[in-house]
Amino acid sequence: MKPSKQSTAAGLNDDIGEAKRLALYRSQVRLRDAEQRAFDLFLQNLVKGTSHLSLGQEAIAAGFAEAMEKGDLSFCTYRGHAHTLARGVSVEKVLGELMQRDNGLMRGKGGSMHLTSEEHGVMGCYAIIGAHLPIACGAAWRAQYKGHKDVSVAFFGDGTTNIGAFHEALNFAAVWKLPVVFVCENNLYMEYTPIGDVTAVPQPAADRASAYGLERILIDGNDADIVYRTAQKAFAKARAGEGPSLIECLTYRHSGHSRADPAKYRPEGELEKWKEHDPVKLYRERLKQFGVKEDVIAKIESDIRREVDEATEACKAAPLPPAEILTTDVYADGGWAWRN
Amino acid sequence: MKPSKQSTAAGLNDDIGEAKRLALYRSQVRLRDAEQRAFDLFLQNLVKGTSHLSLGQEAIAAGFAEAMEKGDLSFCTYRGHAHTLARGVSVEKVLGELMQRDNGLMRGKGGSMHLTSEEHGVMGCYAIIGAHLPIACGAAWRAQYKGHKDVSVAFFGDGTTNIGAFHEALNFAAVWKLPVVFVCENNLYMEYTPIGDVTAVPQPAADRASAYGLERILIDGNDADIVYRTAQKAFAKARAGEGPSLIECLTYRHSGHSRADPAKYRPEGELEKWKEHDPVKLYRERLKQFGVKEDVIAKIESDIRREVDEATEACKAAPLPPAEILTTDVYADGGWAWRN
Amino acid sequence: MAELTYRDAVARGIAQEMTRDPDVVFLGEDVAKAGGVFKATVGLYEQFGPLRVRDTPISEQAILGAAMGAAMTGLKPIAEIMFSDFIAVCFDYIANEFPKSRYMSNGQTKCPLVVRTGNGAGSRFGAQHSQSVENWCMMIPGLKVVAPSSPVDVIGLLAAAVRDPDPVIFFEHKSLYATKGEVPDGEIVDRLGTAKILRPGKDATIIALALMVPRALEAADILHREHGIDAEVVDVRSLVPLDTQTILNSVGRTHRLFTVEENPRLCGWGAEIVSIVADEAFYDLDGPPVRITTPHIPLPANDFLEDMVLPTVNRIVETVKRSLGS
Amino acid sequence: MAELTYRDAVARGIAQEMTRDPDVVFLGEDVAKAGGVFKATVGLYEQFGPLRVRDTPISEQAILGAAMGAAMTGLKPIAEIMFSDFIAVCFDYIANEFPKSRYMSNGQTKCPLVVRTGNGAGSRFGAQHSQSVENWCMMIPGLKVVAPSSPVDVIGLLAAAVRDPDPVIFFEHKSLYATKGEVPDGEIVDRLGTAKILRPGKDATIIALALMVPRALEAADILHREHGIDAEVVDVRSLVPLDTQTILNSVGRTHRLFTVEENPRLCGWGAEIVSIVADEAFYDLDGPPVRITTPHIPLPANDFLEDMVLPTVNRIVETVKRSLGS
Ligand SMILES: Cc1ncc(C[n+]2csc(CCOP(=O)(O)OP(=O)(O)O)c2C)c(N)n1
Ligand SMILES: Cc1ncc(C[n+]2csc(CCOP(=O)(O)OP(=O)(O)O)c2C)c(N)n1
Ligand SMILES: [Mg+2]
Ligand SMILES: [Mg+2]
Repeated sequence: MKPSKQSTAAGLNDDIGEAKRLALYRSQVRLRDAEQRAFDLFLQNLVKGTSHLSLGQEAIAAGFAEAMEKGDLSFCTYRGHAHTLARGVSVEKVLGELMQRDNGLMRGKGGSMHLTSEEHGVMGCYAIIGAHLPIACGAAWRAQYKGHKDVSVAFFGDGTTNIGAFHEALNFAAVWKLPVVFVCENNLYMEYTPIGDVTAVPQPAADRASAYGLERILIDGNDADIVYRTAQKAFAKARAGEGPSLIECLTYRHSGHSRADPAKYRPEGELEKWKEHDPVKLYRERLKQFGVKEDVIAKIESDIRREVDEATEACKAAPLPPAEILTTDVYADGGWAWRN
Repeated sequence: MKPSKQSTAAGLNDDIGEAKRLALYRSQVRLRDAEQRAFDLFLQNLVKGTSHLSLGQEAIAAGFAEAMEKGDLSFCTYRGHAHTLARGVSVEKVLGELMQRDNGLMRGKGGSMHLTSEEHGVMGCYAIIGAHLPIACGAAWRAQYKGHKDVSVAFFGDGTTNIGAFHEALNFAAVWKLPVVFVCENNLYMEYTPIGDVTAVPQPAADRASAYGLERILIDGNDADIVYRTAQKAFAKARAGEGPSLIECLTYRHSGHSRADPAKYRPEGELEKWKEHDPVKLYRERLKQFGVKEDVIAKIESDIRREVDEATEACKAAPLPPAEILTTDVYADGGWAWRN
Repeated sequence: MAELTYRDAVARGIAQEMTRDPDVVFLGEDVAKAGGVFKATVGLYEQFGPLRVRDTPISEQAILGAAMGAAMTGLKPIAEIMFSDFIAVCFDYIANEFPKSRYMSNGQTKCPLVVRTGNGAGSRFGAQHSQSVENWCMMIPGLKVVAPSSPVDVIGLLAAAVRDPDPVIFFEHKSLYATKGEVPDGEIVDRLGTAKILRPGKDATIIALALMVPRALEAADILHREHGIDAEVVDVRSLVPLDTQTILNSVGRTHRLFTVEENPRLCGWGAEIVSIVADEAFYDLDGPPVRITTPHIPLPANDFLEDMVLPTVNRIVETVKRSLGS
Repeated sequence: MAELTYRDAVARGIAQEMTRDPDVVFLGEDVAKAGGVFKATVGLYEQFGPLRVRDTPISEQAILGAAMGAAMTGLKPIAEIMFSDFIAVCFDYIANEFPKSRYMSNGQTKCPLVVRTGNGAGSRFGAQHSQSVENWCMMIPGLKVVAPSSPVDVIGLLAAAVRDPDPVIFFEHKSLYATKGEVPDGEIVDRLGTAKILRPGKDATIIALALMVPRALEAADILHREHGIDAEVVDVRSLVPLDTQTILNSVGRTHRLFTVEENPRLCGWGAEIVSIVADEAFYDLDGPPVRITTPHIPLPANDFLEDMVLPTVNRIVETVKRSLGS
């Protein structure tokens, strides 16, 4: 768990290490490109239903996922593409689900808001605000009860801090000292309303940590290194049996809330300001500071491009799901029979 | 609103004044005797259903009610007899409801957990934990919207601070700057479980005030003077348009949670310790310190005794409600027709 | 007379009532400055100002609780719950508070409020954003429950709901927002508890609600044109109060009953209507009453699966045809 | 064989399953050290210890959410919701999370849990603590819903529920806790989805659930003794899965159907059963199917009013007698 300290070309103290750092960049570029592609496909009318992009918020998904070990569990929201991809789910399976094809992660049955890949530790994306925070507590309770060492992580937005389930989950986790980490991605808005207009404290999560006996943690969510280090600390605490953490990550979404939203409610210049603090751009510069060569970076980028392109083609070619799946898997016997 | 300062026989600085002080005592004795009688009637099998006594917690109900003006609104829990009486509802109507007679406050339709007397500002007792906190916000919103000067007050227990509605109401009230006062009566237990076993912070309400941008207020809830002064301050703030307050009052219930509960879960000596800090006893001594004569006190006590005795007789003699009321007042037209 | 979308009818209905009565106030998530996520309340904030049209936190319990407290004390709030599925997070107010306070208080407590909510499938939003949950409310004593199928009914029934002294849950169908209809000028006020016969017929009664109404009408046309079956189509509009007389009279004439329900089958409103008709008009029935419903499963996101699962025009036609043995 | 109360059967059923499977855990408010407010779980904390039997804060959403997360990842939780009315404060888990996760995930997510809850009237607790809310759950696709009427069924169906791989909502009737019945020694495991004919008869089928079962049986006795009507009494036991075959077969023999429901009328389980029978066994019916329900009103606290409002033995007798024209 202890990060190895390495010296770099620039002489910077590198507690993270080049391998991890490249992985963090790779992951962020992958999330960025895959979601950019999702947006393009939406413009081509190939993405059905709704979809909620994390463009601009990639450092959080990448930083936490890179700090997780196999077996750690992610519980996400409708804005869950990035977290799902970051745990290693293929771009094809995610885009396939957005396009509601048979090759999608859930063969089109769940849709973009409910990405789930238990084999990757993605325990579902939840579309009712706050619902998954108590659910993550339950998974953590299982780990505690069984003596497993995995951590459950719940990701959610700033707006989610105002719903009752947030409060119940935080108190419950603290009282039972559960190995669960609550990650608030504060992107300044609920759907279209600024979080400050509807919240009693300036920092919706951090300013409430003390209400659950927890440390106040507020970080730059656009810096993957900071996110990664913070995640590591919280996971170590959880694995040591010292209970939950609540982490507020400051960030910004570049696009609207969902595909229907042109985000006209933003004050002028806000997006531009945040784009200067773009996590992918920032991290590319970071790599260079640490002496990573341009061709290494370019190779990562082109590899990702290829993965996303291939995934896109595979999805376009993929069939629709067969009609039979309409009534499968309502119950554990595979069917839907509510009567004899 | 400014308390008049008077000098007393003992030379104490009396910011409350004798009239108010006698009223505070009178109210506490009345709540005590009425509820003691409710308990006796329960032992005689004359109280039906459940009932939740506030024996030991009278200073809170009395202190707040004495600080309220006509038009201020109380929203209470199933443990609401004391608050209802304190707003001036007759003992007969309350006991009548507990006995589910036709002379009861709601003619037996609501029962002991739902006492309501809108003409006295008792806007209902609510039996689902936390439900009335948002409702009180709504009443306060009406006052704000209409420019009325009344304050809405929600009373609830320590255990209630862990349910989602508490969190939503507090945030909502703070954001909208509503003239509402949240009063947590911390009697150390939810039903049978000590509050400390299930709460992440030592003071379930006070330690959470900051999560809503509010001042931390923790007071001795067994001292009616302290309660009264705290209430006055919070009401003044609300009326001035400066928003909500959250007040945690430390207290203890002398009896079990409800009539079914012998309260065996208490550690030995706890009840005895708190009985030494009995609000009625304490306040009787306070009166004497302020030079009130024993015969004045005795007269108050015997007047109350008479009211309670007469109420008891009236209730015993009261008929059951007529069967017709079974289907009245489901809808505003007075009836229950869901079809033509 | 003008053509109006169902979506715009919502804003017009609210505006009509807010203009009439200064005690009508409106709150919900993103409803004010942004005009609502379905754009059904655009312009109200500008017209009525920030004190009457208010954005809230994501706190559905606070929204409904606050609406109730305001209603109890003199306002006539309209509260929006963005998607009807979210009624599940504030169901205590729907099930235990709104509908019981008047009764428990022996008539003291009033609760004149309206909860508007986007109901139903068709947007490929998946299982947690597409449900038809009107039966979640119909089954609770003390509520009134309304679900209009056309722009003019949106205005008229919304006005009736706002003026009604009881709590009304008002289901707007998301897949109808873009549909259009003729709407007369001036004030429109309808009556709760009244079903409408939209197409008279003599061979069968088809009862439908919301999005199922245009489908039932289309099915009736096909049944008539292609199969010589003359079906009467009743838009039930108001589940509570329920206009049982119109239904029973219709069945008395046609002798056959079909319900078309978008909700999953078990305990849907159609079951209630069938049980009333089977009890009170048993001897009028010439054959089994049949319910056409969404099967009892969660809703899939995929568009063609979603289209399969809801009652279709074709399923209505086939079911009626087969049942009538033609 | 021993006589056991329905209350003690709950603890015995839980203990049986906790002994069998270390993954069975139990949580709820005041359930552990205090043994539950209905004293239905006394002794479990002592027997299974503080890691398996846990007291929670007053946080129903956390209770059900935690149960779900634990169930998804390998435990078999039993969660108590003290009074079934409180399902309204955690209804999102019941309506949107438990029942949809497996479907939405295309079969990946499992949810083997049991929610036990005290249901029903008779304790004079008033409108917010006395409801029969089994239809709140029956109407949700993806749940299973059980409501036993006797101690032996409590144990057997609870065991079946715990062993079932799907989410089961288990309704215990508060007014049955004190009732007694013979219970065999040793392990008892029943099957969900099976109704029981408790009294065979040939003149009418009376279908009842939970507290209404003993009333239906008593009514059948009176009908037989005093009116020569031989009624078959079916304890439906499991609303989902629903044993429609037993019901349809019974009606096929008796030709008349009565349901006895404690829930308020609209959209009760009886409506669903009537709609199934009216559709699939219409020509078996010799007369209208009749529902005997609590009227569609909130529940009064007063004892004699509460006794009036629930279906009584007398109301069942009179309704069946009148309908059969005797
Ligand atoms: C209970 C509930 N209420 C409302 C919504 C509608 N809704 C979906 S996303 C959203 C905003 C959430 O904001 P935040 O938590 O900040 O997350 P973000 O979308 O910014 O990532 C809202 C209100 C919902 N899905 N569930
Ligand atoms: C939502 C909900 N959950 C549980 C209960 C059952 N219940 C009634 S009173 C109570 C304890 C409340 O404790 P507290 O808030 O401290 O108030 P107190 O009774 O001590 O005055 C509980 C759990 C309820 N009425 N509503
Ligand atoms: Mg946000
Ligand atoms: Mg308490």
